[in-house]
Amino acid sequence: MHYAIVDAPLDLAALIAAVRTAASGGLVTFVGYVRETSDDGRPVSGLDYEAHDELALRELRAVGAEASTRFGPARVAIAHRVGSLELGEAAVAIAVAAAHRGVAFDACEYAIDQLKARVPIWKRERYRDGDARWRENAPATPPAS
Amino acid sequence: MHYAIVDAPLDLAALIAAVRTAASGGLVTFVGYVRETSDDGRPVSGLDYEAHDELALRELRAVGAEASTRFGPARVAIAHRVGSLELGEAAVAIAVAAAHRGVAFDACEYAIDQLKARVPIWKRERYRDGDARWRENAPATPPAS
Amino acid sequence: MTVRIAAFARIGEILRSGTLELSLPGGATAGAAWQSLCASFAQLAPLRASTRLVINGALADDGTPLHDGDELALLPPFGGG
Amino acid sequence: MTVRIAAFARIGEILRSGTLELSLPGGATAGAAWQSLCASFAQLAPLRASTRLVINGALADDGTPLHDGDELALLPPFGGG
Repeated sequence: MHYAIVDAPLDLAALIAAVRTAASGGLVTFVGYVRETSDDGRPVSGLDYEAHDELALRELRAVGAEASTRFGPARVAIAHRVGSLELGEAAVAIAVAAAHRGVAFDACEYAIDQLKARVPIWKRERYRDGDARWRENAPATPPAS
Repeated sequence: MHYAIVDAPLDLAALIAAVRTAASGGLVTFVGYVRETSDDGRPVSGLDYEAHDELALRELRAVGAEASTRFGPARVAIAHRVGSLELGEAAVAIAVAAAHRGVAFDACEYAIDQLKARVPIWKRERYRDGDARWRENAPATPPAS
Repeated sequence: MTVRIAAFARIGEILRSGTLELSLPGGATAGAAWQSLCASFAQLAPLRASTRLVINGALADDGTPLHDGDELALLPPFGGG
Repeated sequence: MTVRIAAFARIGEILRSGTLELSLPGGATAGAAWQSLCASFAQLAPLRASTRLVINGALADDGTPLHDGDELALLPPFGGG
């Protein structure tokens, strides 16, 4: 399927095309965007992402492989952007196709949860007041079996 | 937001545009496609959908309104196609944007589950052998609170 | 009085039309309309338990009265999505 | 021997570079490399518990031996998505 760490705008349609087949009954996608307010309420001007490219791509593939079998057969594509992102730009995009929708929902949510916990990517939040901070995801919670 | 019963190809990008704002941190979409094999394993050539247009639109709006508040604030758009669909065409598309991804996943899955249970739309499965059957969804299960 | 029947999916196939006009005595209920249809279309009878009755867009039951010009929609189990 | 340090996010800021060369005695461990860096960059010390050590792409710990030419990556808590 399709896994990428890219420094250009993400293309959701390409991810969808990579996972759809004639057997796809349901498609679930997730896109995470840069939003105007941080979790702690500060006005945001953008995000900078960096990754350990080699490890991140390997871990993306591992997450995708798990998501594609854990809940039933599914096809999974994941792309994460790195570099400097402006408000409204997509930081991560995931597409999951499956014969049945429940599998696609579960696999897509698993993929983004695991990505945040396991994939070596870092995020620096830039604020409208000129300040900036590295933001860490919450520690991993074990996925439901 | 955006609710429609339409007899033309669905436009996922338009649904996404209808729900996204500068506050959207996560977007979840669901698309249901005509797949090549029925649940009971028969080769399918296409699906015909019909709806009670007025009731269906009203119920789509009700489902969307519930989904947009039940799990936290979310913006919801739903479109369902009617008429004769070929293999691979989209029958239903849902887009949900929220500040946080968990709300978007829950609201999107709620919307498709409730749509299937409550919205007066009917599906006739056409088979490659020339046969056809009206297919009914499983009875509604009460949504988790 | 005359009511308009709106029939969907397999019920439309049984009635051989998505819509038809049905003449009923004044004060007839939705249940009476159903019985009248069953007299003409015997295949309808076993479907009562699974069919929702809707009068002018509002959910009804067998005892709901009809009025001249009403639309009675017959909705078999849904299959959207 | 010389190992290449690959530092990310806040650790890269503390080291003032994403990569640097570090000279170590032969047979030094990943933990010894960390201590050597802490001697030059005191802000690093409190981050050990939250930092993953990765040698040539494989997860390591303080006791993992380094070899000349290895890459030791210092990964602070992740923030993807």
